[in-house]
Amino acid sequence: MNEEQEINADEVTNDSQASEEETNISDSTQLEVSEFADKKTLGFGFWLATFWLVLISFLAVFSPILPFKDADKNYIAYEQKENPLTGKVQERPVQPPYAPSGEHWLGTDQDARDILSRTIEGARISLAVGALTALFGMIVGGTLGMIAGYFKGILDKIVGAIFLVVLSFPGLILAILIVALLDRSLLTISVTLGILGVAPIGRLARAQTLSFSEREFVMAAETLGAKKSRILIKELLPNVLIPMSTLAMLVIAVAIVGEGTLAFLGLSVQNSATWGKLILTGSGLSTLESSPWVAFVPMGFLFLTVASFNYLSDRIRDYFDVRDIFVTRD
Amino acid sequence: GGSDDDSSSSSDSSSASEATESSSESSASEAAEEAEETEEAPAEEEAEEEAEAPIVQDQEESVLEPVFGGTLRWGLEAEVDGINPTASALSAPGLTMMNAAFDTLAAYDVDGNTVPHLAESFSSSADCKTWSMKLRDGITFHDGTPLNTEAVSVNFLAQYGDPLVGLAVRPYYSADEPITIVDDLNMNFNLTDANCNWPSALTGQLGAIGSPTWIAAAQDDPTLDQQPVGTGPFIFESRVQDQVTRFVRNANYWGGDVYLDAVEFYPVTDGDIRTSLLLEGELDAQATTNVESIASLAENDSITQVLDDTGDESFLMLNSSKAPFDDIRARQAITHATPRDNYNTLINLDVTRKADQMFTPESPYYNPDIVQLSDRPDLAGPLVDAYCSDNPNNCTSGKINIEYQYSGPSVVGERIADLLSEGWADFFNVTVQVLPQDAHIQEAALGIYNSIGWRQFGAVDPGIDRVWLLCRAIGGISLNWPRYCDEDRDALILQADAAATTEEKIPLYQELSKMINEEYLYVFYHHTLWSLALRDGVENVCGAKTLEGVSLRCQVNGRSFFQSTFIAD
Amino acid sequence: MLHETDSANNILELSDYRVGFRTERGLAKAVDGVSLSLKRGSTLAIVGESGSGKTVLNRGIMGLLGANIIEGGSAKFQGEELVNTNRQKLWGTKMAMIFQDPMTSLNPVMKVGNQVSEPLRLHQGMSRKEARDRTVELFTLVGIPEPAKRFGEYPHQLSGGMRQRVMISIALAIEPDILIADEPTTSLDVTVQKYILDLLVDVQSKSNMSMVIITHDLGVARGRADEIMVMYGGRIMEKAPSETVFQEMKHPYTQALLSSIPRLNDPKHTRLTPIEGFPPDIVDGPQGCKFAARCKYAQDTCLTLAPEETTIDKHTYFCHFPVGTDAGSEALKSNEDKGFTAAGLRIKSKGEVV
Amino acid sequence: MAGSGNNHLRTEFDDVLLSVENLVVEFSSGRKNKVHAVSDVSFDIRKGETLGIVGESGCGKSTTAKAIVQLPKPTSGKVEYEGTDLTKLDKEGMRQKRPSIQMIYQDPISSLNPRRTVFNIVNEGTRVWSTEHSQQQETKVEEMIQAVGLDPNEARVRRPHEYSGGQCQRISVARALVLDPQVIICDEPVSSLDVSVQARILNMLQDMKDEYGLTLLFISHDLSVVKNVSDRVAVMYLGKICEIGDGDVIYDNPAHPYTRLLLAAIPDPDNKHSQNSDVLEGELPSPLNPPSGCRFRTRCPRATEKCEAEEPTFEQVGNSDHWVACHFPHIDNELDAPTSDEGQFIEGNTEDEILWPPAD
Amino acid sequence: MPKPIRRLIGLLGLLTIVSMVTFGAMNFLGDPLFNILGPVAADVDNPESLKVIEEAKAQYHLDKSLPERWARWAWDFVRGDFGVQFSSSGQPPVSDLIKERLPRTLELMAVAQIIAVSLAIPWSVLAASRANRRTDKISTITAFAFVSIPSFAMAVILFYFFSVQWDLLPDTYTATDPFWGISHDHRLIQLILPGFTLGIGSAAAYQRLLRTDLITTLQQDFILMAKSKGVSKRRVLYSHALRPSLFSMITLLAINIGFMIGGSLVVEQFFRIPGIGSAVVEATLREDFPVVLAIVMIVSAGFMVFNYLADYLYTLIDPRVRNEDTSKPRKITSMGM
Ligand SMILES: Nc1ncnc2c1ncn2[C@@H]1O[C@H](COP(=O)(O)OP(=O)(O)OP(=O)(O)O)[C@@H](O)[C@H]1O
Ligand SMILES: Nc1ncnc2c1ncn2[C@@H]1O[C@H](COP(=O)(O)OP(=O)(O)OP(=O)(O)O)[C@@H](O)[C@H]1O
Ligand SMILES: [Mg+2]
Ligand SMILES: [Mg+2]
Repeated sequence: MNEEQEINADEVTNDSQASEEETNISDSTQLEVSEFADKKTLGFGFWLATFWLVLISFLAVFSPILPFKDADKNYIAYEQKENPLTGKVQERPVQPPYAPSGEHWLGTDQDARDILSRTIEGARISLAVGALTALFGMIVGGTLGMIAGYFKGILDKIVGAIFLVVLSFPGLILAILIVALLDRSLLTISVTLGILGVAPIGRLARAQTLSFSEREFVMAAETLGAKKSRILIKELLPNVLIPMSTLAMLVIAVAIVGEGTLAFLGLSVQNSATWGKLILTGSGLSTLESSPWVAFVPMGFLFLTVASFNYLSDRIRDYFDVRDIFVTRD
Repeated sequence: GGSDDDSSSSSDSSSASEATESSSESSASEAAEEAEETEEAPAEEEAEEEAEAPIVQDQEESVLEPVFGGTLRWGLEAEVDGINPTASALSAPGLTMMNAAFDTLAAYDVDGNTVPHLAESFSSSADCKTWSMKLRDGITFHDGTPLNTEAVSVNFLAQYGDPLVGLAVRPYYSADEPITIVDDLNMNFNLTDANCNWPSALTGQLGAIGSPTWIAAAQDDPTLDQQPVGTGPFIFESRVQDQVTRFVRNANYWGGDVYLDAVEFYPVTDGDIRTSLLLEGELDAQATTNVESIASLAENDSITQVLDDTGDESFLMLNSSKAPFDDIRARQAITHATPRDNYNTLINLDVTRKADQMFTPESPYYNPDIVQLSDRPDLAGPLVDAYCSDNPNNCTSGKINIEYQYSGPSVVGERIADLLSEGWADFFNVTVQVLPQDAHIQEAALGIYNSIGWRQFGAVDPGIDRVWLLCRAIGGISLNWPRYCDEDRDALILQADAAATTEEKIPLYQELSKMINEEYLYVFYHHTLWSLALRDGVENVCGAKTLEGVSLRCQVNGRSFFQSTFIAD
Repeated sequence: MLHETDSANNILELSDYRVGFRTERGLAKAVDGVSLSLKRGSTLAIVGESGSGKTVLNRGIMGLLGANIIEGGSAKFQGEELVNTNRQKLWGTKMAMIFQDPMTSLNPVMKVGNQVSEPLRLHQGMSRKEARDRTVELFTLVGIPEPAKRFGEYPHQLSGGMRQRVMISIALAIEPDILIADEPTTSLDVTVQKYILDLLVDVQSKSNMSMVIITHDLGVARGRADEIMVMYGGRIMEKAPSETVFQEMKHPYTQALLSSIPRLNDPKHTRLTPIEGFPPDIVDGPQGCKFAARCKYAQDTCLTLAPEETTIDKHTYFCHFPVGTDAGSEALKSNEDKGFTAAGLRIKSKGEVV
Repeated sequence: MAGSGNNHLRTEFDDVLLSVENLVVEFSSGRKNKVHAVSDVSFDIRKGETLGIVGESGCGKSTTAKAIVQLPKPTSGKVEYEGTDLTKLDKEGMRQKRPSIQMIYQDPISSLNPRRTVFNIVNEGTRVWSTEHSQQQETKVEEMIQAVGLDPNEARVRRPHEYSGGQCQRISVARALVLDPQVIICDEPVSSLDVSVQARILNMLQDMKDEYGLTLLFISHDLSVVKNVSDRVAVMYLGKICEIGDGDVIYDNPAHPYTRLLLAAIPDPDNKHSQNSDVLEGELPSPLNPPSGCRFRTRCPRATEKCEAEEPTFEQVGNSDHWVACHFPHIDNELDAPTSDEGQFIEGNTEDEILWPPAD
Repeated sequence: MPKPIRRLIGLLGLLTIVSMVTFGAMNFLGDPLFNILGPVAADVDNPESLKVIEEAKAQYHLDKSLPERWARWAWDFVRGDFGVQFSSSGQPPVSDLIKERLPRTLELMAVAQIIAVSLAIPWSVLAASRANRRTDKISTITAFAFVSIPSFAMAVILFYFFSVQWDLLPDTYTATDPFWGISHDHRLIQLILPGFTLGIGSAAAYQRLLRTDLITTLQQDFILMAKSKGVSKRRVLYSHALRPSLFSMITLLAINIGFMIGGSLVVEQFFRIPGIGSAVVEATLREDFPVVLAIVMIVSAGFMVFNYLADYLYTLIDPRVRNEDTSKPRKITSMGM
């Protein structure tokens, strides 16, 4: 040991030797439980959630070339049966929905369509809505928020007021208004939900920018002579991006729920199976009574996806120690 | 008119013109059935019968002794925004409530003949252009105003002048002097065209007479539309919109004893829920076209259903005044592409009967030669190609761009839209639009639509259905929803109106059906099956009679009379 | 011996007292075998670098560390064994604590007066009025101006020094047998710090309670404590009456600590002598002397063998080659000659680290 | 103390690198209120000199430092660097000057961008100032990282949170030095560090200063530290300087009552002032509404009506580099110091020093 | 000007902007005339209709400019006149509709929030006092699951189990009972499921916030201080730790209450409660803009008022806020609809 140390000592300065040692030692010397909790690992749940999201995204993207049943085809089965009204026995269609079976793993809906296929079809819409919404919110809200938070002054006041107005506007009503009066295309719905995401993301970006711009490293960059634009992009953006993207994940979750809510009110993307629509279709009293799977299968998918996004967001927030609390509501 | 939607979650037949309903004569109907049977080859008979078995259940009078008392709780499929026959566009639920508070001047008897009801008698001039009506004496409205010709004229003029209801009135009466008051009880109606079956026009909304005082007041204060005052068996008591509208017994009803203490109408838009409320005894009766409900009620012994599918037809309606359906090739193509079999299997559980025309096979006017070529996508392709090469602007990637509207939101509506779009997908790019019912009807009336789910025709007297077809019905707002004008067809209709007997009318209406079929304006799905479902103990719904003792037709598109009903338990 | 078992006279007796935290990496031995005894009415100052286990030691004694710990050895309070027992009954009656940051250790949503009178009412059965009067009295005692008015104020309305005085009056309200003050002045300005420390010493001497003052600043301890204990890596390095530590320290760590801080009496630009290296890992620490890796005196024995306790008079230390002894001087000299210590630390003559 | 006047400025020297004259910084607070954070502060620093500023928390030390680099621009006053008044420069002009005046901050963690690698952080200055990326610059950055005692290769992959506080402070120093600055402003660079680490950083600063010929402005609330590193010391109270001059002189003979009280409170084991029995009364007044006249008068044992009415200006104490702004300074100490009860601590009595560190 | 008044004025300004935006958007989105008169509005060839159109234009000031119309509307609104409904038969005042429907929504909201808060507090205290132990982990997972279930799904789930499967609660939801009527028992039963549907999600959200805050609080020195003063565990939890931990939860509560007027819409729809939520859906679809406008204003005002109230609640809970010298409560970024 002695020898080794000596050789080392010749090569590197004492301090860098020390530095090696030091980084091995956890530098947590405060008496705080949180310091010692396993927050720097993402945990099993994180990977589980990621796995689910990757799986569902994979299925959604590649569903056209995967060997699933045709989501739009009516797989009607027939049998000899008595007409309840005329009393005659005849070849009559078995009344769908059909329960889960080898043929239809997760059953069919009232129109004898394969629920698994339709749910995966629904994932396409839901994920697309989620992604577009988050993208819109990040780009518009993030840009506005960061500019407001960094340049402050009148710009900040104006942007802040805009955010406040949007926030105090009942979101779902706004969504219904726009969707009811324009059209029910994927884009309209995404943009509408995206508008709702702009204010929270923007406010977060603003707050984060504001608090980071008060941190000394920003001042340090300024004393180095960095221009504002450079500071904004090089110093602030990387810091704002993580909280923003964790919020964006929640925005995705909220957008998926929002789409579902709209669908539940009969206002979602037309001509496509969306999760909300599938749940709505199955949630009538008689369908629920006789064939709960029609509603519960898409609900399960929706739940897992929303929960995964929520959980990921939560874990990442913990991991990067983002202090803001995000709250979703619907 | 109305939506195609069989679910009860949207209300169906509606609009001003619902006021005009009529009947087919049952004698004629029987005759036709016989004729049909003799014509058919015996070998084919069974199959034919199986597919086309009539599902009309006979109405019965109660054998029990009527008892007084009780409240009848009636489930409606939707709330209405007013119950004023002169101003509101009454849909099926509206007409149901109307029957509690108002009486119509005429009504259909069990055989489908028009008989005087609130009026004492009708008589026409020889050319069937002037009709005289005599009112019964001594009838008063709930507010004490006497029923006289003055009152009727106030009603008539209010309807005539109403921008919407007037559409079903103005074109058919002389513009100078539509009515002439003779004395307190006698008056004349002056028609523009000969119509030997005119009183049937007074069996619906247009025949319902409200108190003139109330009508005048309601014109100033439209909120009074919610508080009807008529001559009917029940007097309006209270109304909480979307919850309950309550009428109480009219002790001085001119038509005799009224047994129930009160009738309450509960709008419950979800068919499942309404049915379940009925099964649980929370409701006593409902009318529905929801096939699932009908099937499940049929299996329940404690429910009696009065079924009838001779009423209106459900179909897809095309707007011939707007591209692309101004081109018959597009209309033909969509007819061929429509998956009617799937529709009937999935939406109607194959319980209802497929329709090709507005008459059921039992009708004397039924034209057995007419076949609508749906479910034939093979025929659609060439037509679409041809259309698109002529009108590239209305096509995208070789498919015709169309819009499909239905009234909602409704689960069944959504399912139908999915099903249809799926069937059309190879030839059409479909944009689906859901509209609340009133907007839905408005857009139809204004012709701002491509294709729309709808329900109408099948009036007991087919003459009534002319309002949907005549060229003169086309205007800024139009009841000729497809905005299709054919003068030959008009001539045919007027000829049928002027005909006095069924025999004269048969070839005319058969020809009319053929013309409609060839114009491809309506893609018929099925004959709407109406069910009046009553829980055990609700008795004698079908026992209403005129003062003269003629039994009235119990169910017309889901509505009935309340004066004879009593609750036995 | 460091811990004369004079139970009658000793309020606190620790023997091989240990506290470990269960962590992911293993057991973090924050306090690793501490033995000491504290006389009734005397004051002990515990000094050491950050992370040396001062706080853990004291909270361990109080039983305020939560469930995640493993306690070992023995700790007797007034003759009663504390280790692995529930110490709740001592709280608010026999023991009192004062924390480092007076802002965070006062409940921000309670009036300061109520925070002081709470133990009075809970444990001494005083009525609201009595408790209030007593509180005002205590406020006067610790030099809070306008005590009656302050009673109804919230912590944030007070300055740091005032808050710390409130903390002291809470401690006094309990009338404890022992008062533990964990870095009571670190967050305060020097001028306030002096006042608070003097106040503490003043009340302690008046009420004859025992006191433990924790600090990382040797200067604070001087003149205010009867004894000073220097801790490092969870262990005691040296313990002696106050002046002895300054005058005749035996442990190289104590020496190093003192020479690493700038001194007022040094002329400007006096080069400092830092302690090289970093504190030991408490999970997977060194075998021998904890300080060996950073010690100029370190020899091979130091790396393998933990030093035994040496007690001369009231002066106790744990070192193989104590400062000022022959062994020590020799060890240093040999290291200087070699140019590095047994742990590989490079030094140049005169004890300066390269 | 509230000293005003510029008597103490050393205009006679031509190697004054940075000179601050009548610096005022006010922050608006609420509607009409103003925080008088720094009021009429003047001092100068000669090339290669270290000026230390001490004072209680909130007295305006950091604000002064920031005002020098114009972040934010001071409310009024002059900040002259190499003859240029920085307050008069436009944005770009100031930007051009920035590399010459660098700062090191109190919180080593918060002054480094947590999302960038340490190498990147140190490299930022060269990136900002050079249009293209050259190998030469990289080498310089590496050298600098090595100079502060860190491994450049590790620095390429590690982020600040992977380093300890002391190491982070080294990174800050490297970052500041990369641009070859003339002046470095250190705002409490060691306050958040443990005692043993503190010594290392102080030594390193001294080494860097010697090696690169730096001029330092050193801010701290720890008087021992300030005394150790500084050539001159300025004592601040509530936004004003009350005493300024050679460090050793001031520590030996504090003339201002506040300086005396401050010194007395230092918990240094061998503090010769600790016997001073005056106590600092009351609380620090609010900078929102500072007292008239001498700002220290509300807590000063010597205060009279004059102090309330009239603001003292800087006067020289004796002949040495020692200036005080007080109507009633403790000048007599300097004249007959040994007679006081502090006599035993007077220089020359080196008993303690023999023991500290003990001779081997 | 005192701060509360300044804030109030700010809120009013905000409300004004909201109303202008909504007012403008609605006129931009649809022709009000069409909405008042229905198809007649397009029937310009017919002199009868034309007359009606002219009359309506005059009656509703549609011949005036947009700003003037907004000003008239605002003036009426301030005086409590919300205008009339655009419905094809009659124009009953909007206030009738609101009067009829708002109480139902408020009742639902109150039930839901009472459920939510009374679940959340003991739940959080339990979890926080056992932080990171099994009880806490399970409750955290549960809370996570509940916040991830959208209210429409929650409605279906609760309904399926409690009404359909186990038959414990009615499976038919009709708000046909008179609201304040005699059959109030029945009404309450009808509120159980909708109340829980809204309440459970909120409870879980509150739990997540309150638990985190409680854990943070419980780590603070003043909790140790309280313990070392000999305060009992229960008392430490409820009277020392709870109060300073309520910040985030109150913020969310305010946001929730403010928004639930609009947010209960799905639940109202599902359980057929003719409240303000279902009114706004119907009105939107029918383009009954005065109703939508009135409801938007009510919801926005509710949102703002409750946020305003929350700020006052803070000052009750935390004296630091009163003097505004605290670090603000933790930032809550609320995302939702
Ligand atoms: N809850 C804990 N879990 C694990 N290790 C802990 C915990 N609390 C403290 N430690 C460790 O115990 C050791 C001693 O910590 P302690 O707080 O007693 O030091 P200290 O001497 O009080 O330092 P300071 O001067 O910084 O207050 C440290 O290494 C610390 O990391
Ligand atoms: N941006 C600001 N806005 C308002 N007031 C400020 C601002 N920055 C500083 N102040 C105030 O100015 C005064 C001086 O602050 P400054 O940070 O310069 O003190 P300091 O001497 O550096 O104190 P510390 O030792 O605590 O760092 C303080 O009262 C502070 O509250
Ligand atoms: Mg500690
Ligand atoms: Mg500072």
